[in-house]
Amino acid sequence: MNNDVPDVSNDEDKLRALVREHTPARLFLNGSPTSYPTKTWLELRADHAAARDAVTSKFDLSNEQLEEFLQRRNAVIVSTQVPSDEMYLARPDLGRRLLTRDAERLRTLYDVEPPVIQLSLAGGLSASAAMTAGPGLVDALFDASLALGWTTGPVIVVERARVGVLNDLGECTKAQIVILVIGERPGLSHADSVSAYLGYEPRTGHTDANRNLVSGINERATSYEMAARRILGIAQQAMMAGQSGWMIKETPVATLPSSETRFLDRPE
Amino acid sequence: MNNDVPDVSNDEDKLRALVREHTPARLFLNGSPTSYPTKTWLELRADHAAARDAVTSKFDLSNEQLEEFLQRRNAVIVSTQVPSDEMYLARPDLGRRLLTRDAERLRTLYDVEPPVIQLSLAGGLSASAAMTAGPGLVDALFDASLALGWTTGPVIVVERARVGVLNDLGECTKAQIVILVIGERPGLSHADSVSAYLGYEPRTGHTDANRNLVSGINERATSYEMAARRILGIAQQAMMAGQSGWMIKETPVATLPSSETRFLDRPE
Amino acid sequence: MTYRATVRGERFKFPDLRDLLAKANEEKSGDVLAGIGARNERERVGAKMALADLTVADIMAAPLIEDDINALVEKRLSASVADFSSLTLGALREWVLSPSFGVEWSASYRAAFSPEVAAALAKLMGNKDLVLAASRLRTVTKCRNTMGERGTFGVRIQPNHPSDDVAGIMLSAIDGLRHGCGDAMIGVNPAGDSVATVVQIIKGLQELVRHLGVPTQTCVLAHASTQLEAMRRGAPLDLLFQSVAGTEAANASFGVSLSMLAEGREEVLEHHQSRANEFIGENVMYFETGQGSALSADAHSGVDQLTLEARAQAVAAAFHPFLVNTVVGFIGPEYLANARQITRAGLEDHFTGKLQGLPMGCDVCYTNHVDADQNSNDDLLLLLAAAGCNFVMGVPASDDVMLHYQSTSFEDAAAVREIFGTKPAPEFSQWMQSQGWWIEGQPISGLPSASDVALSWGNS
Amino acid sequence: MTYRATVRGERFKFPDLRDLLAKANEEKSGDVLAGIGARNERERVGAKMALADLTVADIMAAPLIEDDINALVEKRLSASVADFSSLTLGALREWVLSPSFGVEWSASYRAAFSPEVAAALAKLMGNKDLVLAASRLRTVTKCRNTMGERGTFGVRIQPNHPSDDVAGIMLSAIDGLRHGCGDAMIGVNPAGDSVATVVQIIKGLQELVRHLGVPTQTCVLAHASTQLEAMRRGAPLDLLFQSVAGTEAANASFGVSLSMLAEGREEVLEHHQSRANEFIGENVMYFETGQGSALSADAHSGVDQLTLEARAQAVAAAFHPFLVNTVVGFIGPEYLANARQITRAGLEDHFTGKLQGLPMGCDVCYTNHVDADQNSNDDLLLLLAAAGCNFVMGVPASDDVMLHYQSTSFEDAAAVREIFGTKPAPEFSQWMQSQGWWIEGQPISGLPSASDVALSWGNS
Ligand code: B12
Ligand code: B12
Repeated sequence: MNNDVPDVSNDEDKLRALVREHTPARLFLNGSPTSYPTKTWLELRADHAAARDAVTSKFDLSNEQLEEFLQRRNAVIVSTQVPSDEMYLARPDLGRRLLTRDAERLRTLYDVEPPVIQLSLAGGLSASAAMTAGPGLVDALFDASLALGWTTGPVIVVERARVGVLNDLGECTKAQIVILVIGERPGLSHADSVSAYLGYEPRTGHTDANRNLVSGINERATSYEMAARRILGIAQQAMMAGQSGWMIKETPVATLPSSETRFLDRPE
Repeated sequence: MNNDVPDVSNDEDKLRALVREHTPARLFLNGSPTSYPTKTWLELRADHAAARDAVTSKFDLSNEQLEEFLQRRNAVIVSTQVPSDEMYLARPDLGRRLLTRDAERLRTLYDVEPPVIQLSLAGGLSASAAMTAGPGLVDALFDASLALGWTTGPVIVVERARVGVLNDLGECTKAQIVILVIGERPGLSHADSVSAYLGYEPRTGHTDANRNLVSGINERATSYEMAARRILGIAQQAMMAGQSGWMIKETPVATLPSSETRFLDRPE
Repeated sequence: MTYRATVRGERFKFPDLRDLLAKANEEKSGDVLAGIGARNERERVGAKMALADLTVADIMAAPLIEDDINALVEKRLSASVADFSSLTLGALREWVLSPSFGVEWSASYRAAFSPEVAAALAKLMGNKDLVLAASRLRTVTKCRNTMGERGTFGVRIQPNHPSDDVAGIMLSAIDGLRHGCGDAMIGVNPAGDSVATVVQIIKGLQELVRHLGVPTQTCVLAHASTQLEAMRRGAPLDLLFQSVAGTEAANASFGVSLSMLAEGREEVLEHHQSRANEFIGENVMYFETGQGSALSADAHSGVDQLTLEARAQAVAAAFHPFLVNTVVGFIGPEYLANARQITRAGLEDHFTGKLQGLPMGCDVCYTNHVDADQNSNDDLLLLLAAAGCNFVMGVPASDDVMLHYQSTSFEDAAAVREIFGTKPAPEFSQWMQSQGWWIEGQPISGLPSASDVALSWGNS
Repeated sequence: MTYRATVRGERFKFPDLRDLLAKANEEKSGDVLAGIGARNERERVGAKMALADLTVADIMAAPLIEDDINALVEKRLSASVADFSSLTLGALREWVLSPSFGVEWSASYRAAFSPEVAAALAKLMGNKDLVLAASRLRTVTKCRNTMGERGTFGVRIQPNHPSDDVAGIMLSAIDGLRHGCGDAMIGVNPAGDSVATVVQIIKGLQELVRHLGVPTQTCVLAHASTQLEAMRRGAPLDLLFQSVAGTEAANASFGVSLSMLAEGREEVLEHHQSRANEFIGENVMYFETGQGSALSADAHSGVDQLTLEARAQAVAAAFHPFLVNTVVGFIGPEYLANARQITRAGLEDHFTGKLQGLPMGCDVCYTNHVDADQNSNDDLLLLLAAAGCNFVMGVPASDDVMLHYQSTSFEDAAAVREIFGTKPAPEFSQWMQSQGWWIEGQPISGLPSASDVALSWGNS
């Protein structure tokens, strides 16, 4: 065993490269064993200040890029019952319910023929992430669905939504699969990831036990095409099983090979 | 020494009586040595809730008793530069300065003949204490000054004041001695004490080093007459010395004998 | 039944036990969100007063929620020698806070506290009382090593990775081991839920542990069903993990049931038979809990989140866990609004868990959307160390790059051990000694070489 | 000179050192009140970054305030072997946080830290770092007993009375002794300022101490000039107390000056000669400080309150004090707005004081007009115990019936000793043993009899 004992090393660069290649985690800090080096401590403080800002970023529909996307996708914009951005964090219960009049609107819109796949987008806990990664992922999901021959409704954008809003979306659209792309809570290292939550025929009363997801989607980590393939892979399994949820396990085929992982340096 | 060792006692009542006679402190709790009995713990929680309420009590000039007092004393009501009750705690600096127009008003009022003693009253950190104990103490100070042949101006009531406002009061009234009766911060056991702070010819630039005070004045602890005697005793010393402040020590003569101390049971 | 109290002349009424328990709880945004919290401090004190006068029997008389957790609790209590049902909670609190209680609890009363009573007692204690009472209670468990002895302080290495890169996970784990962390376990939350990924990570961890000869256990925190499937496909599973909540409905929303957990445990024990020489005990479960999860699943039945946390712990208690972890600030401000509420909740959870006989650890943590920071996190970490917490997390630089929140770091854990003079699990301490990585309990200065690091998990 | 920093692309500018130091401070309402605090977290981080890059020499180059405290500090520093003026604060921080620092500090660097540097270092540390660094530093002092040894935790009994009833004071003191408190001192804040009252209280305390043979020191916290006058009138003075602040002007507003303190100390030392057999050392001063006092006296000169606190400590350091006490939450929300700010300030004050070589204690406390409560007070108490604080207060049920605020109680202090396994001062521990009031460090259960209590201070 003793030949494996790490030694004081002259090849710090090699170690750093190894770390950088494989993980965004802050490793081998080389300070005192019980406190961070000053530089790391300051970085963590700066990153926390930035992450706090990301939480309060607004889901801005008039943002240029987003606007183009919304027009292109012919998006329908609805809202949950959360009355203001300020109350979003405090009222997850209201964030799971569509405004009655918006629910009605959707019902009317979807009265004729329910789509196989319904795509939706929400700011969630990081509006900036949803605005950055959302359009690309939704586009990729759209294209991939098309390629699989699945019909899709117009993209629904839900303001101030929580994951549980899937149920109302399912009730209103009657789609076989509803996918909600939503901003994940911002992390200290980056605040630009979305998750895609998915439900098979979501209905009132469904819980997280009836849902699946793919998390941590952002351009640094994976291509949107690959992410879309994984999500629709799960959708396919759900269709075959006639249900979604914990009993459905993502199949290895769709799993992102770890060699595709890439991490950029943190901005200084 | 060993015969003094306290023993497990059958005369708890005697001990409790001894404590009650001599101090409002919560002694000999008889719980575990490292935690309070449940009853005490609950009492402390209740008292804290009540003390928090006392802090936010308002100095209400339309309060019936206070109104009667203000009329009888022909009181002048002025305010410091603190713009609202809500900002009182956060801005002690403004609480030490009179509003310019109120300062002008006082200057005009006192232009003719400066009094020997100027009495003033403020809510301070416990408006309810100032409203309960303030009028009685000011009346006693008034009567005692009269008896000593000292002239007094009309009582000045200062809204949202700190002790440092003594300087502006001195500048405006030119009184030889300015006395400010002010609500002390509320305690856990009671929230009804005022202090009387006093300055000899207070002027801009004076600090606490130039002031004296008598603290802890309330009806349970002492009569207003006795408190007034102590305060005017200090005033007399200051007049003789031509200055007030730390170099003036209250003389034993005026000291309240401890036998006069009384404590009522805390309300349950 | 209506409960009443008078606080300095003001009268308060509490329509039922649920309401009384909720109003007696310290302020939590989750109870406010659920519409059951006290309206002001006076009402809170009133509720505490009324609660202190109830007897244990009063509390036990009517279950707050009729679900499968009750049956579990009753089974547990009936097996114990509990005889304090006629005590008021106020008197029981005094007993629990008396110096001799720890000893009596160890001998006879470990299984005597229902979750409702444990939670109610916490509501009658200050933070110091919660720390003091818990510091007298120790729960020792065994799997591949021994956790929880007095004088020890364990650390789970949490080497998470945003896309489950096994090499990235190994690098994080090695950095943790270098700091003397990892005695509680090396436990990875996988980003994905595929069985193949889980198999791959478990195998990777086992290779590392075997290669270095670390006397510790590994765990991959996918859904229990995924872990079991991985085990069936040949992954060497040490601990079976599952998040649990305080109501049957909330557990259902997590996709778990009591029977699933019981069967899972049996299956793991059987699997361990095939690796018999690796284990020194039969504590094979790892649970995570945390205030707010039931409400977040809309499955709280109007019961306050501290009581529900204690109920979640009662679920854990039924399966002889190796470790139980309250992930206290994990979800967000809708359940614990700020540092003060997180700190309080951490101390409460630790106390109620210990009182129910659990090997309690705590993920001392906060998210970026809550009003807290690393300073307040430091505070709770130190308070829990004083309270005798069994273990905490070791996350690289406290920054979980997958779960997106901040916990405690390798450096934090090492500092706590120095400040409190505590040590890793005995087997792990011995292993550290034998490695030469440490001199007098401190890692040797400087960095390991890249090739040595790569070698550590047999990847050269 | 202008200082600059860039945080994630955003640029910040700090016009001078005062501004930089203020902006680098953690959030305090007092700095906001003074108009010098950081406007947001990003600016605060920017200031910390710029500060970390300054050298110690940069800090020492231009004094922040030109007053008599500078001269005092320079004298102190010039006598030390300090040789780290070329280090950046970032590097100095790393040294101070390294495991070997405590030993080096004990040997050579106790008197090497200027208050500005000590405060600046605190601004570059998290709460855990403040606790860890301080826990490695011990300052031992002697008067009538020995305070500050590792493994000890002292308690001042604070038996205040709203109208200085000596019997009431004695009863409180006896209850404290019964809990093993009072080794740091029995120290009364008198309600009045008359010399006669002060004489009476000092004599009463001395009688109690002599009668029971307690190896401790007494103190009456009137203005220093009042205490000295009382001593001249025959009161047996053990410790001379004074509140001190961080600027000459603020001290003047307290009615004190450095020369007054120096002369007072000489006078007390002389007085002790006449009672030579009672003393084992020449630490005869007791100081209290606390963030915000200079600003409250409008004498802060635009300097932040942590730096000024460190300057107040530098004043104390010049007079070889027996004990120094930061009364951290005493004044009110205008200086420390809430529990989080009080907690942070308590840990900062303790660290900067220890680093400057002081026997630091802390009155862990809060007023009723601040957003804090006994739970947050418990937290800070436990954190400071972990940090190796020399002593805390013992106030009956934490409720000071004269000063109107809440501190820590006899029970709190006793609990801390149990949790941390610490003991009273050695002479005091021995005395406890010899008394039979305690069995194995716990007071005998039940209450003393009224007549025994009355006898204790010779009042039958
Ligand atoms: C917060 C969180 C939780 C919280 C959720 C409570 C809450 N109100 O948020 C708690 C602690 C309860 C939780 C539990 C679990 N979680 Co979780 N969780 C997260 C986390 C860290 C953030 C989620 C987020 O930001 N959501 C966005 C906001 C806008 O959503 P929201 O509406 O406010 O909250 C909902 C979602 O968070 C959702 N949710 C959270 N976790 C999970 C897991 C599954 C499988 C589903 C369907 C939904 C779900 O539940 C909330 C209420 O509806 C993610 C990691 C990440 N980077 O995203 C992991 C994550 C989503 N969880 C995960 C897992 C595995 C679980 C568990 C199954 C673990 C277990 N073995 O029991 C359980 C049970 C989940 C269930 N079926 O309900 C995995 C999912 C892996 C996958 N691809 O399937 C993730 C990616 C990370 C991980 N490995 O732990 N989780
Ligand atoms: C808070 C307080 C302080 C704070 C004041 C800072 C502040 N912003 O409040 C600090 C810690 C700095 C302080 C210091 C001292 N205090 Co003081 N303090 C108090 C306390 C607890 C509350 C005062 C209060 O509620 N004021 C009401 C509000 C509305 O006033 P404010 O404008 O907000 O604040 C001013 C007053 O508090 C004033 N003040 C506070 N203490 C003293 C003491 C003296 C002698 C004077 C003239 C003014 C003064 O200073 C503040 C700024 O102007 C009282 C006890 C009590 N029950 O009242 C003791 C008390 C007033 N202090 C007392 C003493 C002795 C002192 C010291 C002299 C102790 C010493 N040996 O150094 C010092 C120096 C005082 C000075 N000359 O400046 C005694 C006075 C005894 C007497 N009858 O003369 C009291 C009664 C209690 C005690 N024994 O400690 N104190």
